[in-house]
Amino acid sequence: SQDVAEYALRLGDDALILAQRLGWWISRAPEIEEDIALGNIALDLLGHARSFLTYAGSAWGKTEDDLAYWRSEPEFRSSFLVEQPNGDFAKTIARQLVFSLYQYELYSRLVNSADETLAAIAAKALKEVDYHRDHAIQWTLRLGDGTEESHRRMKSGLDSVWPYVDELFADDELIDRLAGVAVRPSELRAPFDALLAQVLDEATLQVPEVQPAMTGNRGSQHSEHLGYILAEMQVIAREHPGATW
Amino acid sequence: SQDVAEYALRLGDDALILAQRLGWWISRAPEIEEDIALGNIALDLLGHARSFLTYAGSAWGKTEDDLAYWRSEPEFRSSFLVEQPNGDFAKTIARQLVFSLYQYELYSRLVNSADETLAAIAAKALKEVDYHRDHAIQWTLRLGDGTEESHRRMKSGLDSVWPYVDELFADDELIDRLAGVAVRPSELRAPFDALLAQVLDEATLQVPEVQPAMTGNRGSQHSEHLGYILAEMQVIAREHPGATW
Amino acid sequence: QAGQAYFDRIIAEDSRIEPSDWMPEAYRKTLVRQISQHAHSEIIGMQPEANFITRAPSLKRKAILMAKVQDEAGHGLYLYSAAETLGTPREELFDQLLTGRAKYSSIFNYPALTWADMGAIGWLVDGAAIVNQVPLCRASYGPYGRAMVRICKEESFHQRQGFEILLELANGTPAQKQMAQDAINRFYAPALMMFGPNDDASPNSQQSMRWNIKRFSNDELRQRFVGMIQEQVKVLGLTLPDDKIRFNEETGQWEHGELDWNEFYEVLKGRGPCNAQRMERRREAHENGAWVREAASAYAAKQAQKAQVA
Amino acid sequence: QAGQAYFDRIIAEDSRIEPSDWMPEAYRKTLVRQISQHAHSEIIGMQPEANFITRAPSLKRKAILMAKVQDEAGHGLYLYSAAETLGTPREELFDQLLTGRAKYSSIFNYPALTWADMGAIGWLVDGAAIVNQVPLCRASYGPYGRAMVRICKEESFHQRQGFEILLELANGTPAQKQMAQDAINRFYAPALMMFGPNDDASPNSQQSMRWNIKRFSNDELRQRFVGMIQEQVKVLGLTLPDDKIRFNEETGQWEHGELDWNEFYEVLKGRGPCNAQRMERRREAHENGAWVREAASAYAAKQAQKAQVA
Repeated sequence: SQDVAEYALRLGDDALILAQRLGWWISRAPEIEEDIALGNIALDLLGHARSFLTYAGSAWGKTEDDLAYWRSEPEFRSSFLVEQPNGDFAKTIARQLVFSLYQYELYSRLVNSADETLAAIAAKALKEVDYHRDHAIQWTLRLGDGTEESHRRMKSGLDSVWPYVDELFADDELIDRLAGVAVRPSELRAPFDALLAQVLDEATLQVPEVQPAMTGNRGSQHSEHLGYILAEMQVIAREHPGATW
Repeated sequence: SQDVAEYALRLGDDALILAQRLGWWISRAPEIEEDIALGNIALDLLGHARSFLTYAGSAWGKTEDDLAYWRSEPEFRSSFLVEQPNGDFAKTIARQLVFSLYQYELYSRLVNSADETLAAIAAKALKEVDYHRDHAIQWTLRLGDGTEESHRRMKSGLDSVWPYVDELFADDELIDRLAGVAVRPSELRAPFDALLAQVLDEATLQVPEVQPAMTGNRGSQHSEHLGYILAEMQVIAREHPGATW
Repeated sequence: QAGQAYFDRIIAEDSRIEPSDWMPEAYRKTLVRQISQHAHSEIIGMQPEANFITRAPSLKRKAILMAKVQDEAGHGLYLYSAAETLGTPREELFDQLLTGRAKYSSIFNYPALTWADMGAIGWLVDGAAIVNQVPLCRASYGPYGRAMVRICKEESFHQRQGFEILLELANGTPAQKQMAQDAINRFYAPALMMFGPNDDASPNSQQSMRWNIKRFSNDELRQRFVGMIQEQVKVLGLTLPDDKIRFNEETGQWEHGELDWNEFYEVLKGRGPCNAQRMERRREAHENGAWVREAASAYAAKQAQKAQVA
Repeated sequence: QAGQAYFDRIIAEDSRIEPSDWMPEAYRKTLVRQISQHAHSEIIGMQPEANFITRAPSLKRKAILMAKVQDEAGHGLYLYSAAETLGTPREELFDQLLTGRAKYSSIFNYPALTWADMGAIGWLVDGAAIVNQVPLCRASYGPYGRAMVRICKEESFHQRQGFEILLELANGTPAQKQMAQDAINRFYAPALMMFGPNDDASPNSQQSMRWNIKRFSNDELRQRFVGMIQEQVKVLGLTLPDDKIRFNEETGQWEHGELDWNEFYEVLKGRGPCNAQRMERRREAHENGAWVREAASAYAAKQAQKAQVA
């Protein structure tokens, strides 16, 4: 249905935009092992994005590439969080920590969706996200409880992404209409908060005291970053309308 | 003629791409006075670009915007130097120093061109470039002879842009064909070197000992940066073919 | 006290207080707060528009936009100078901004998302600023009033450019027209809220009016603005997202639909879509520039010493 | 000497030297240099392709490209490990790269300018690498040979993907076909030069061949490669920018047009279009990552201490 497709779009766009952000790190990471690790995570997310977009597109007779390359900014459904710039490695890890904890809780419930395709995609992706989560947690510990500089940077990275956390957990009418199919974002908040607090505590960090931002609520409004992301992502495809690759 | 238009394109593209680079600084400069100063320089360069592109386009029935927004990467004639990323403020100043010294020598001879339009554009622009040159020299002195950190950064900025200096001074067949109209780039090298050496000496810096890069010689080959610059610069215009603004 | 008497007389005559004149502490504090907030707004206000400098869809528009953002930096400078005449150095004002102790206009916490926003910002945001600022040209504090004269002249230029952008879009392709309407829809209410809370929720206004800093109440200015854009939007062939706008013949005033003051206060408290981003960018620019400013002072000190020796 | 005798026998038997075995210093030095250069090439070689990860024109191609660049990082790791078995730690090899004392393959100093370059790099650059590397799977030094086996398997996968990119473009729109031909034109000669100078200008090759590190001369490998791509380019319906290519029935060898060895040496000396850029990027990544690596060691040390105490 339209609603399911719209929901799949949200899931797919978050994964796609974050993969796009993480892809930048490949060849620029602090050590080769991280070029590989961040590359892996980006690749996994891109895989999820392709599955979700393909499924969403099937409702409208569109391919994954139609949706990725030929939609304009207001048609994307990504959250502010995944659109945030990479910043330094600490900010990237902070974003990963928030997103992978959220995504793990989400997918681990989505496997029970009444929609079999969504459930199947989530089931396949869940193991990967478990690794992403572990990667983010390990680095949060290392950076938080590493050196003074790394602690300062990790704190500042968390502060920087924190305004965009609430949006991930906001319910709306689409979610109401999709009871049994979609996961209620608000239900993920408690387990997310619990694990996050535990990780930050072990990392000698605190949950940021930073105001949430009024975000787009997955509507047509995005952060100012998305335009730049899409300009780069879509430029070659759009120079060759109708071409295949 | 085609040759004159091609020559105007080179002059215009260098100014356009550098203006595009400098425009990024507005709202990000080290002090408000520099937001204004770099903005001014960018605006001047954009002005030169518009004059040269308008003139080039007149040979082909094209407007400045046709040329700026609808050419693809290999059709641009910008040099590697102006395509280089801004880096930190020191690298931007190093690029400004090289470019404004070169451009001053160039325009101060172009005012005598047999082509009246080129001469007139150069005459109007020369006073502005004199200011750009002064701005770059003053900052080179401040950074070179400021603190240890600024000295280190200024040196590293100069090293970083140095591979792309030679290209500015390379003659080619187009220049040969345009004797009396175009300025011979090779003739600008000696005065450029002399003033640069003097400035660097006063700034307690040295002329970099860095290899030149084999650049595109204003042909179809560009640095890897240009694609990103154009993706951003052209994105909105290209989303609305045929629109006016 | 002679100072107070002089001050009172100047205010009563609607004449001007100058930096060296005696003035009440509360007057000074009010002015520093207002002028520096205004300066901060110019500086933070560069960001949403700077966001389109590299992407402006024609070279002419790119040049106009660059010049405009540059003007805003200039306005910031005049205003910091005016505030400095009251004894607070720019460094300290900057620090208040960067640590979140000083505010700036909430409107800049909304994102600039499309090229049409450059039009809406010019037309509505600069338009509201002008309505606010024209009376400030007669503010009792001399340096502030004079800065305002200069700024208003440029702002009205900016407003016209913004209107032109929208006019071009409104007469353009359907996508362009849609983009223009969408930008107006997003900026209309925040622009109206630029005049501040309703009069009954704005107790400080009274004192400012007694001091001849402020000349009209928030609601008066807002109504004047609504009347103005209501006429202008017809020229664009577009609409304001408010079907309540009407001229009340009885009161002789313009009326508009209710505004979401809850949102206003949310944004004011730091929860707008871009508050965090704007502050982060400003802080980054300031921190990344620290070594440059240090180098400039070190160099200046060296030069001064050389000059002394010579 | 027993060590030398064992070494000579192993080489004579075309069997394998292992890390704990005695080996001549010159053999060790040659291997460290060759293996680390190869490792550096994998790491620097990530850059031209990474340049298109964010811009890949389809999601499938984006995934394939990401995986490929990631594989190259993996190859770099295997090879640094192989070099470490010879007693030189990765840190030191990195340092040689960053200070310009160690080389990497010159081909990566050419820019990747269009999407078609992703095809040309896969087909020609990985193709040349495979022709070079397949004989290295039998290299006399065990860890090197074994690393090569693994790498070659992945490289041949990459080459096929590169060929597929070109095939898709060659059968695409005229602009795509043109892009593919242009990429081949730019990468053909540099790819041929990947095999190193002509045999008469390559004196070290002889010793490497005696040690069973190298199995074929530069020219032999180059000719084999030319023969191979000469056939494959026909499938693409494109051409190689060299009308001198022919099979010499007399010598039984492929011949190609003359190469611009002057350019080769220029690039080798650091004057290619991207030498400076590649090194700057690598240095920046290394420097920007310093605090991260320090944090990781500090954390590891703390954990080790805790484990000891517990």
